[in-house]
Amino acid sequence: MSLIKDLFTNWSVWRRPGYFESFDYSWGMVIDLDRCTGCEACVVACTAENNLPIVGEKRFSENREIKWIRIERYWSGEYPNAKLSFIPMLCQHCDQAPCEIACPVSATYHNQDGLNTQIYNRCIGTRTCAVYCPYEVRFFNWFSYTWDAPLEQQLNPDVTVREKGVMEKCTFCIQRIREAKDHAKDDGRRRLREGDIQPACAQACPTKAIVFGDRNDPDSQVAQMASDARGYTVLKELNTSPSIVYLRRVDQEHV
Amino acid sequence: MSVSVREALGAFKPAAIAVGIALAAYIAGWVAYEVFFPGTAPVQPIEFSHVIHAGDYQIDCQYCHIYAARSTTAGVPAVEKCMGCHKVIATDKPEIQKLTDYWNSRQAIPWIKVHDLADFVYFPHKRHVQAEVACQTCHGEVQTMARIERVAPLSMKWCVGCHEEREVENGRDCWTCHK
Amino acid sequence: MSANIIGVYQYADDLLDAAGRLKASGFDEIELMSPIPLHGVEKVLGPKKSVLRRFALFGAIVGGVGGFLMAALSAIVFILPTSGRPIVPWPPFLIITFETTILLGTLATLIGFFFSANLPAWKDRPYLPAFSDNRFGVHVGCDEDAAEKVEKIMLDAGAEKVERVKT
Amino acid sequence: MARKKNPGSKLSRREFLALVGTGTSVMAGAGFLTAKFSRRPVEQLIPYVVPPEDYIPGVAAYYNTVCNLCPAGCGITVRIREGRAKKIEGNPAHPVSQGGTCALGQSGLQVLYNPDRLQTPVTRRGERGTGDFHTVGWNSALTTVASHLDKLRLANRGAGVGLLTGDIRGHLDDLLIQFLGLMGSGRYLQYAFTNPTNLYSANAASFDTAQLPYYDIANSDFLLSFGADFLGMWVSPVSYSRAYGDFRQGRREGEDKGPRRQRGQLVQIEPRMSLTGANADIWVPAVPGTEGALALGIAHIIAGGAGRFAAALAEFDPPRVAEISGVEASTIERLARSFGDAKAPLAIGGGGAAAGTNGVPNLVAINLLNHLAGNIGREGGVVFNPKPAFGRTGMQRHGSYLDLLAFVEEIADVDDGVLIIAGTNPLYDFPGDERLVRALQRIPLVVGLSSFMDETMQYADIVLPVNSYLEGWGDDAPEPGVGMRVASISQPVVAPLYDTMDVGDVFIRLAQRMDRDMQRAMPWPDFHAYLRNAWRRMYDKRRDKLDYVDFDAFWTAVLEAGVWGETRRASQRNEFHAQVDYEPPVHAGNDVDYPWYFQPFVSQGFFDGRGANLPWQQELPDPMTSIVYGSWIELNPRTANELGVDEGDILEVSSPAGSLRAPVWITQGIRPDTVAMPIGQGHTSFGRYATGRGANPLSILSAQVDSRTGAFAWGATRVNLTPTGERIRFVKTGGWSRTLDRQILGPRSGETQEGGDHG
Amino acid sequence: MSERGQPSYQEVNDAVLPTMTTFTWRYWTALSISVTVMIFGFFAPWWYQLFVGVGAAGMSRAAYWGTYLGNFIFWIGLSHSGTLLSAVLHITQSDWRKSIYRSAEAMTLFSLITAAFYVMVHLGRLWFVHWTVPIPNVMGLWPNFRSPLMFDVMAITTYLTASSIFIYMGSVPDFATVRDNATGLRRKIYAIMCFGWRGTDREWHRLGWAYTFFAVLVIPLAVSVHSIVSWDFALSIVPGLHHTIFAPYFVCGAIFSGTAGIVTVMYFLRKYFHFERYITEKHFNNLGKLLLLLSLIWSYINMLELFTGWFSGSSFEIEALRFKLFGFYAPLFWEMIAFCAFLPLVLFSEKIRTNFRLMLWISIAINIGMFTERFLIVATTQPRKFLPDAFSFYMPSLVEIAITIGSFAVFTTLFLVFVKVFPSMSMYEVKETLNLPTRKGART
Repeated sequence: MSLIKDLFTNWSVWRRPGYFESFDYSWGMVIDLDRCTGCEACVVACTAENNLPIVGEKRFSENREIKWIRIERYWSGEYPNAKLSFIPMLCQHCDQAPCEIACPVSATYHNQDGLNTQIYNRCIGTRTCAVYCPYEVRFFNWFSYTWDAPLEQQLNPDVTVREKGVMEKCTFCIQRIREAKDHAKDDGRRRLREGDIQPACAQACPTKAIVFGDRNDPDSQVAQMASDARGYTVLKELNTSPSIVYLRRVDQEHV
Repeated sequence: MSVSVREALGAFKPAAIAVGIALAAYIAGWVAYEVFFPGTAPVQPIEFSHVIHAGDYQIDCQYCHIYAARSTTAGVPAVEKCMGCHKVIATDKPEIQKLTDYWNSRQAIPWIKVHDLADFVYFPHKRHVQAEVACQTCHGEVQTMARIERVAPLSMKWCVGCHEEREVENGRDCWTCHK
Repeated sequence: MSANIIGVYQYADDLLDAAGRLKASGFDEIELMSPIPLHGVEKVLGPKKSVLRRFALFGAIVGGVGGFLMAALSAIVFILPTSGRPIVPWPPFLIITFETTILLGTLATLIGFFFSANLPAWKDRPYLPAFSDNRFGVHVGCDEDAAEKVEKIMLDAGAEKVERVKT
Repeated sequence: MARKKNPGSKLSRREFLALVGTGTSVMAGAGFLTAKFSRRPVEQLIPYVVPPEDYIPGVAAYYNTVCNLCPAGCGITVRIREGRAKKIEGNPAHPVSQGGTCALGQSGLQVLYNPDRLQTPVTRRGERGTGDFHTVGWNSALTTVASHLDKLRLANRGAGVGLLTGDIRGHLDDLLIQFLGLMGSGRYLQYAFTNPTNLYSANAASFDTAQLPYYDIANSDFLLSFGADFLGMWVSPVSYSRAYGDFRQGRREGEDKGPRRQRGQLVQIEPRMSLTGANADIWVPAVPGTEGALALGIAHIIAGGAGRFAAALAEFDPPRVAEISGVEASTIERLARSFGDAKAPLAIGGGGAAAGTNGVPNLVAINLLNHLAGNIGREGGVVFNPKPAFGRTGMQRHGSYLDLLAFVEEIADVDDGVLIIAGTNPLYDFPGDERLVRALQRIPLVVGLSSFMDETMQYADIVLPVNSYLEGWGDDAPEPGVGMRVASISQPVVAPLYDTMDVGDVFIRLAQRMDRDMQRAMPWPDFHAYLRNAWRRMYDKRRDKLDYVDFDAFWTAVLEAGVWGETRRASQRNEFHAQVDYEPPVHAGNDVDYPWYFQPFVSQGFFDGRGANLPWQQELPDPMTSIVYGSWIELNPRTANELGVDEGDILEVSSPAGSLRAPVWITQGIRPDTVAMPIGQGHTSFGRYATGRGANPLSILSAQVDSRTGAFAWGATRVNLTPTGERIRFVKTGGWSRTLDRQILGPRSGETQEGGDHG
Repeated sequence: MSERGQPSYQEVNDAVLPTMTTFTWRYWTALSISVTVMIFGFFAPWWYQLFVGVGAAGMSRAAYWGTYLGNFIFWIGLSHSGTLLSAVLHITQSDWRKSIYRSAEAMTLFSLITAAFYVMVHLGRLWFVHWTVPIPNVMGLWPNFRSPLMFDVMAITTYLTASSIFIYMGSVPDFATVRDNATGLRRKIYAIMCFGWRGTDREWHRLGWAYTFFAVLVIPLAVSVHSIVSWDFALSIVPGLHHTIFAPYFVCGAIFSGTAGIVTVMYFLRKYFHFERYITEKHFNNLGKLLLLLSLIWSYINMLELFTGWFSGSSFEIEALRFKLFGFYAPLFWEMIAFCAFLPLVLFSEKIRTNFRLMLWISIAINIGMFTERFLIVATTQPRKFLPDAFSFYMPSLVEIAITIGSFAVFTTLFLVFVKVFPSMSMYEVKETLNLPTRKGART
């Protein structure tokens, strides 16, 4: 009953979109494409951190690979003026994520940290979220994957190994965020500080092209870099409000 | 001539009774298993009694479960820890002799996990101990249990209910407990 | 009440005729049985009112309100924001509301039907198998002493045969 | 329950009761069993018998050590949980990696946990090369080797023992020299075809220091790279990638950043677009091997006919250089102007430019550019490293291709020669040259020290399994450094998984099984003790300068940090005294029968092939093509047209030395007269993930060498291509590689997104 | 029913009742074939897929939805024949409906069941499907009613419930007839199934009302069901799916394919159950007209979709369109246009509309076309979304093909069982269309 009362007294609140602006943190990334060299260290780092399976050649050839972060490559021009551009593509943690609405069992939703979550054990595998995702960064466990012994000893105990039929995707290394919060609490801090957290990709990046931080904090590096003139978000016309801002690669034709 | 359902239903009586008996037998078998082999209180390799240790001698939980305040796991005491006392105490008891055998053969005791959370659950003992949640809240009155028994359902609703009651920060966020 | 008399007719207009006469003779417990729905029964036996529509309406309203509340409350009971949409957005929840309206409306109508049609027949009721085929029948429940009168009226109206059934 | 009488049934009462009884018990049993099997399997809690010190389950520990997967020597931090290595990160305190890692470095865990690791010593049973081995104990394996060595030594024929290793630096190197010295042998060679032998040689010729200088890319503002894929796997990829980031966009906020300067510009000169070429502002496809001419052409314009080299440069006017290199004269002039105008220009050479028969002259010509720019020893230029804290420089250690061949053949010629091979796989790296295999076959005893049964180990008589770099002790003085003296320690981060030993331990144990003199000369219980001892000597030398209570404190601090360094810089040198001349490249095969230049390239994931057994690397899309699990041959669309082939068509690639088959990948990033192929696949024996996958381009190379150093010239072969009519579908991640005008790479420059938004 | 040769009540019974009790060798053959195909084509591959994972199907990255969902829409579409049509015609008091509606409704029910099977086949973790059901649970967590998939769950559940009730309630008087003509156990079963129906004036009156209520409730429901199915797709932002026209497009296509399905079933009932006197040219003629109308609407909407996609000038839409019209699956697209837009135009001719055999082939062709449409919706849009680097390709695997074939066997099996359990033609309603036997009538 109190719930019904609550519903009516707070009717306008429940009806107000855009609640995420009041979230504790709003984790975001800035990826400087002028620094990114496409070396793919981030890809392996992510694989190692998040227990991504080794799917094998056959399944890879069927497009069943699982790479939470991948490097997309786009050519422009013809030989000899050909140009190749790289762009790391990972879950954009959209504030208005098309995927979240799709899940019938709320396995994916937006949490207090402004993260687009994926709760593996809740997933029933309708794959709707992946269809709705314009960035193609959600991956499905078409099979239960195994590791040749003793490779399984490397698996990160902080991350669940997903079974067949489960959707997965970049979590911004939630296990690291959780650990950092835990340490902050141990130190008696309420809030995390800039630099407490680095996702595996950002940490591995040899050129430091990936910067991670809290977009809610105006002094943070991400917040400042996001306002760079080169900043843009991919597929902005879809109005998904991604948490990842890319800094355009500088085209310097006249050297 | 007359018509109704009852007469027809009567024809199915033997079938219904047979199905009923079968179902009852099935349920009885199920219940019997739960009664004779309770999953909540399995038989341990050594009849370790918390009544003696935690109850009678009032040994603090964290004296043996040493990691509880520091780590996600509370930690089962190493065999060395047990032997710390039982080299001298109660060495004549058969259960202690079992312990001594493990110690002498340098083997770990294969305790059976009673409070077994699913692999996708992240449960830090540390946070709960530091928040001064009594061990008994989740583990029951351990000091009165001769054999450890799972009292709490350890279901999600139960966890979240407590989080709610205590107004835990982000206590309802899935990623607080799932990994 | 102790006598149950059934009259069997080959023609529908005979049946209605018989029913009219029985009604006129003061018998209230008259049931007509036919292989198809008969029109014009109300003219003979008086108008029928059924509670069916109330069941349907009630079911639909309960379904509608309940459906919306189910959607809204289950969203509030465990708030999981999605896609920047409201927690209780009405357009999608109206779809749920619509579906539950129909669902409960249908189920209530079904219950209403059983309720108002006196089905299922738990107790034995007078009947002849020919009524599902090509014969029409009338059943009158009356006192033992009125039985002969009833049989007479039935036969007068052109009954093929008249039977007394035990229940 | 049971009815007394069942009217419709013909069952007797007894039968009926029996039936009911059976049915009931069967159902009850079924219920019992369902309950049993529907319950989650019991999990056990296994405590330690005696818990290790400082161990908390559920809490991660971090250990610093050194990556050993390429010669760069990056410092890494390994995350350990419950005694198992979980993740490798760059060590932020280490000046080489500065917290970053490369893709290959991340995969180091799969070296440790590789399912195909050798777990026990094995000895050969069948013919050499057949892979027929059986396991033996350490004791018998070591005794066999030790007795053999002992016999030779006592007969004063110890010189017949040779040691062939990969890139070994630091005190292990000293230990091996000592061991061989005690044997009375000087036969010790380090070989890997990726060793920058020509670069050492060219630097020796140009500046009199045979070392790899530190190219200060971060502080340069115009970088002219001749074939050096420094963002790929060239010399020290992590360090240079880090520098590249700063070169482009300055230091990150929050770090100590210098004055914000102009974005650095990168020009990459190479026939096939490498990862660095893809990131360059201008990619200049020059004819393979003519980079030197191009450098001289640029120097010609910069020098403007004046100075010491005027005469030598006179003939390299743009039109002539354009003719040689296939680069337009206007481009050359533009590059020269930009190079000359830049505040801190820098030229580096490597990769294909150094892999021709004229590698050294090419690199000398490139050094000349640096000299003309006056950037030697300056910030943003070529910075020379001080002498390493210990060990020898690469020039002293490395042997060239010809050296290796001579080395092995000499041992084969000795009676009872023994060859010990550790950490190198020349049979994979080698060109299609039968001489090495023939020589190996003649050596009576070949001992291999390896973690994997690779191609070379197939020819060994005894293979001793060694620790992976995450299980053993070691130290390292990275080369190139970062302009100052750096030393790092690698320590075991996990207990050895199998019955394996450090390379150093193997030699100490061998000595202990030999005669008294050897035992006395190598008295340490294990390599760890040796290492600690060596560092104690280092500490004793500097005791006054160092701020530690005693050696133990120093040692603990170094282990904790993983790195120790001194900010000592080398003296600046700006003399350039080499003869400048251009030597045209010589390619094996004439241009009629073999119309295409063949450029194998070191691939990002596999380095020289050693990464091919790591499943993460096999599943890592190639940065340029996104292909995984295979090799390919890169063709310009024009070439493909000419041959009438399409993507995935399999070509027969034949050179004077052999032939192989590879599928076609059509790319805009290669010259029409050149074809390229990645190195790394085509292993015949390297574990389940690598064996029999793709083709090895090195196997069809002619045995061309640099005319001065004898280094293997792997970019100096020509090939012919014949379509086979077969076809495969590439396994890759990428779909289409054009943006179709979609706003993916951002609005065009000069436009902000708000302006370009059409949604 | 025409006066000429009008059957008597008794003849109606005699025409229908034997179809339930006579088992010809033809029936047994058909049943055993369809059961075999169902087991080995549907359940065995499904079991295999449950065992290894959905990877047994041909779906992959980008093409996360495949044949299963295509088939799902197809079967949901097919289900729009019966209940909707029956209800509409009931409300509009079109008497010609009465001889065909029972089998049409059965089609609805069985295609819905088949469609529901596809939802399950599609799921990655079938064993947790109960999480989509709004019931209190130990997690304290409810389904997400904002998801179009939950609309689907609700809609299909409602539709399935309503349809079952609709067909069952309509059959109750006929069950009584069966009861009265049967003996032994069969009689007892039907006695229960008809609830002790006697056909009293009260029962008829209530049934009439209830039936009308059902009809009224079912019509908007049926429209909503396929709209909701279309929203599964249209609520995504996938180019080629994100169209506002999708709901009417789906509904129209659904009725189109459903009506064609009725024609097919009608043909077979008429042929094998000898319902020539009850299913006549009039039925084929009327349904032919309906098919023609629906085909025209369908073509119009299709044109709209293509036109707006092309005219938008958006790179996404144009690429999606290009792939659909000229890509790998283009032959299928043009086959669909031929079968669903052009072929039905011949129905302008009454001669063709009343030619049973031609109508059969046309109806089958239309359903092949509609099946293709559903396949194309999933196969051509998802592999070509937004990022060209992630473009891929979808090709059904053997498991998917087997399950597709098997699902037709599921439907057929259910239908074959149905004709022996239910009177496949509504006896009492057919009787209603006949002249009421009156003494007056007998005299004239």
